Amino acid sequence: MELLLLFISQVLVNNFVLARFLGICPFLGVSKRTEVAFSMGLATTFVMTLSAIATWLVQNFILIPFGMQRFLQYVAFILIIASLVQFVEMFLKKTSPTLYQSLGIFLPLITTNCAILGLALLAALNEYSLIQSTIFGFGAGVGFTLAITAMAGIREHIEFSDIPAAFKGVPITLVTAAIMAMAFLGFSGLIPM
Amino acid sequence: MKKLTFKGGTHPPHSKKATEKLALEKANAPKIVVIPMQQHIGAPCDPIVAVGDEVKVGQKIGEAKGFVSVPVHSSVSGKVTAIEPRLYSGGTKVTCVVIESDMQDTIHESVTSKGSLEALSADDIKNIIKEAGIVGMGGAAFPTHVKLAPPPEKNVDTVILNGAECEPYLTADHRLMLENPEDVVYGLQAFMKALNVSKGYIGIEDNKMDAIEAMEKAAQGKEGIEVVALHAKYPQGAEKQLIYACTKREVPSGGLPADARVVVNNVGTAAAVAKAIKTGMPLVERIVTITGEGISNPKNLFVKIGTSFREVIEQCGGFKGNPQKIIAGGPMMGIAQFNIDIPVIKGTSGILTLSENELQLSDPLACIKCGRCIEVCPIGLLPTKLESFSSRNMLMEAENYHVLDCIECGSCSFICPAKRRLVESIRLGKAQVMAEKRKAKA
Amino acid sequence: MEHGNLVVSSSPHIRSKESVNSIMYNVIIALLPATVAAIYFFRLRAFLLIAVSIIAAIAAEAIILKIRKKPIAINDGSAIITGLLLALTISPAMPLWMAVVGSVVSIGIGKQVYGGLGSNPFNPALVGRAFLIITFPVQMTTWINPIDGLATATPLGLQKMEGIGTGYLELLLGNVGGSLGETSALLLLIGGLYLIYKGIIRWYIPVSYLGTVAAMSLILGSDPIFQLLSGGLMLGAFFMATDMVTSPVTKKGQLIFGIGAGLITIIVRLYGGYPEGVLFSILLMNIFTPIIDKYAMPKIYGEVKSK
Amino acid sequence: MGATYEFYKGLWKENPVFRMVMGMCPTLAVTNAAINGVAMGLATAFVLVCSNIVVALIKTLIPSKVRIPAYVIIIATFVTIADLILAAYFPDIQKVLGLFIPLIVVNCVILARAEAFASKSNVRLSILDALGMGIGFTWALTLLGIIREILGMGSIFGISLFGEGYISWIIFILPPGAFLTLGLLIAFFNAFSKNKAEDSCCH
Repeated sequence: MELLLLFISQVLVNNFVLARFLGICPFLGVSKRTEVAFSMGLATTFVMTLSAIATWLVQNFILIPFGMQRFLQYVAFILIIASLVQFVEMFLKKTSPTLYQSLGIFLPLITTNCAILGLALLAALNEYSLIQSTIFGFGAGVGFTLAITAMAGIREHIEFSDIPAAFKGVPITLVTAAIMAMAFLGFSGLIPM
Repeated sequence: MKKLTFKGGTHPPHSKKATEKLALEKANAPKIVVIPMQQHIGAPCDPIVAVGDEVKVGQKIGEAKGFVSVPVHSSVSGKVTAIEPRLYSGGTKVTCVVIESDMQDTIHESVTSKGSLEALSADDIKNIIKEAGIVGMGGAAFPTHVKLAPPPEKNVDTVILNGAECEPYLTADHRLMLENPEDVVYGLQAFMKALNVSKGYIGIEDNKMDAIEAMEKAAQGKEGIEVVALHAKYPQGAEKQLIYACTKREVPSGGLPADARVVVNNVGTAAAVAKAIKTGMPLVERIVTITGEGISNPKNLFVKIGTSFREVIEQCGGFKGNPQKIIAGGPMMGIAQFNIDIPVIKGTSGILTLSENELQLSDPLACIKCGRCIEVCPIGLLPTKLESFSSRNMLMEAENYHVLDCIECGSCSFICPAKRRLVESIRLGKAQVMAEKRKAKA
Repeated sequence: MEHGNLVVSSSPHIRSKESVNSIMYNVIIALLPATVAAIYFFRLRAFLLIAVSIIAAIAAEAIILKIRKKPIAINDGSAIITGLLLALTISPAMPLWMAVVGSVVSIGIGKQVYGGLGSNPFNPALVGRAFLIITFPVQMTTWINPIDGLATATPLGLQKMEGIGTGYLELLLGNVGGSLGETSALLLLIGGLYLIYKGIIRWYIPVSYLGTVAAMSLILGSDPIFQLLSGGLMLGAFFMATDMVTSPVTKKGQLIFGIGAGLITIIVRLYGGYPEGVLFSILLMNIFTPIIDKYAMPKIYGEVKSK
Repeated sequence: MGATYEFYKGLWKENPVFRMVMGMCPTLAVTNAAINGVAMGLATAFVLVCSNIVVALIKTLIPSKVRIPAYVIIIATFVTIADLILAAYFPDIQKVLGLFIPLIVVNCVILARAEAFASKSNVRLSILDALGMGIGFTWALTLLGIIREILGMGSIFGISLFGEGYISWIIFILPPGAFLTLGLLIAFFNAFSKNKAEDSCCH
């Protein structure tokens, strides 16, 4: 039950994009087409879950025992994430060319998605257990997917609208994000954090 | 009685009151007829008469070229005065044979009875129909003999006669069914024999109960023929919708009625076939409903092919008030005319003169996504999306959203509260997609 | 009988009588009973709030259209509806200037930045109302009792915070605390049924929405009738969730929309931080409307058998 | 283009926030108060300058295949330094900025400058570029912070402006207000400039 709440909290209440401002770059940049956005979300969710596990292992078996988390955490985490993404890319290429076709192009982008590093750092900060970290990573990924897909849907929908010139592009996307964030605030208080 | 129908559709005001009770009359004999060499879908005819030739009623004056084509006959007796391109209701110019009538209506010697239906073979019937120049009288004017020759592997088992007359204003078929139901049934029997099928439906909308009764009476004792009442809803008379209503079968996307094992013909076509077999008279005359708020005396008239709209309108007392639009055909799918010096042709089911009040002209507003167009689309398309794609030349998206399945019935434009010109854009998109496809093939 | 100026345009040549204007004005008519009740219950305060909201909405629309150099089409009635709906969702104790802020946000952020009528993905009134409740939470949730004018809580708030129930009859008639337009469930229901009767809206969204709320409250052990009659549910289900521009276009899509909104409403009401979830639920479903529209397509004639 | 241009372009013409729309996460997350905007901007500028210098210095030594990971390590190192400095001297601010200090590592502004500029230019120009971008980033965040703080709390750099009676517009210090303020600001700048803001973050 506690894990379920953690999951729901990451998807709805503390949505990474709309409440925590993590992963804004792809949220704004890769949300022009629904299908593409959804694939991006899937790829991100996948990497998020994996890196939540990987960084937990490194944090608890290497950094903490050797007392290095204060100085090497950032470097270590970003290296883990970068190599993980690289590994996933190679793995996909070998095992599932079709999946690689649809997700592959996003993988390099994911390394610099601050949602991944943010997730690893948050999990470490909250001293989550391995299973909690995994759920946390997965939930955050699902929340990200939800937000980016919905955003892409709206952007496709307003593509032909007569939007005032000054608002075309980035501003209207931000205004839409603002309204989405307002709506998601409705879930606040749903889960006592 | 069960009322059959289809999914979607809309209820435009019937507007048939003005003419539905008016018996058929013969139009005044025209002094000059202008007979286009193309009045049907398919290849145009070659004129086989020359300027100065004397012709008689029922004489062939244009020879069909190719299978999907039918000959054209003279509707009067008299002298050919010109063979030249003239404007017709399609909006363009086509080669026309102009004949000055001698007002004698001498009948050509080829016009003789073809004998009884029992004595004729299926091929005889098809041949008679082709030689009589018979085309779909509902408006599309597709050569009827082509419909009667489906590939044998389609296993056609049903003929449907379309007496729905779902287009508002028009009452030509209604009057025909009331006044001459026997010929309609006779024609249906001819179709059934030509196709070797045992099931025939006559579908009539339930706003014409008197026609249903008359047809039922005429069909009594005729084996395999069933008169069915259809829910009065537009476009009940569209081929695919009619097939669904009668048989619950669907014509596959991109397919023909024969793919649903059905052939559909108009009741008017059936009557024309009956006439061609019984008397030998080819299609030289048709029933036209002349109505609308812009005409003095609305009428249902037998009009000789080639008579000008102007003459017909004059016979109906001329214009009343200030009509805004003249339409050849019905208000939902007919074609607006900019000139009334054009001939009545085989497919002219009505001449409408609409007033400003009837037209409700207004400028299109932004789409408010009310979904009305989707609700009424008898095919289940998303007209608002198709319009948006078509008007932006996004042909691939339009095709993916099945633009080619649109039957252009006009229900979406009719219902749209923002008065957007949906069909107009979709029709354009459809044409472009088809052009692209042809290009890709070539 | 020469005839020069014939109109030549593409078929069809006749149009239905229904227009955008007639739709909008019918919605306004349907809102009238609740509006009159609001003024009856909360007197001058209600009248002023409603008037100010509507005037501000129209003014904002006109000014923005003027700046955008577009035809000032304020007679389509949509700005009036936005202003009126917004007014009906705010507390009678609200300062007038906040209502103006709400109207301006509704029209500006909720509608005109997207290009005006028909283009906005979110219900403008709801955007304004969400903005207000997030911006001024205290003023937006200070309620007064229609009978004595004293401070009170809404039936939902009473139920949630203090476990005090409110009688069905009071909820139906509307002499309870709450926003201007959410007091009398009965009058809203009458207005909604009028819209369905007139064919302006379809039943799909209201029925699936209300049905989901009722079913879910039954499952989760709450009084379904109380849940149906209280808060902004009737107003939301009949007048906001059914906003054509921001709800799905197909029957299937509308049913999904209603069920989704119902689920969110009941979850927020029973478990969330806010006592009322109608506003957020509809706004959230607005977010997903384009995606619902993309996948909830009608069955196409002849599609099954095609290769 | 002269050396001064490399400095000036970051201030407006290629302003990372308002024109290039980069580094959105910290831009939105920490600007609920003016002081946070300043601090975040300066911390980013510090990392930007330092990493640009190092990248420009050692660019010839790094094989191009592993250059991105190498840049990331360089950046991460300076971020750690910045974090420790902040923690030592400005612990309050370090706490408020929290997660977003380590996240400077993946701020696309920095990686983009390293990749697009420092790896191709000399140290002098790289410093000018980084300074320009850093200051551009800082003023953008500060402006956002000021607007949101005034509206959301009625104060500026913590100094109350309107006294007790002011009713705060709370939305502006919450997430929706961040998106809204930035969106409206970029639209405002768009309206007064020839070229539109382009999202250049994810390419």
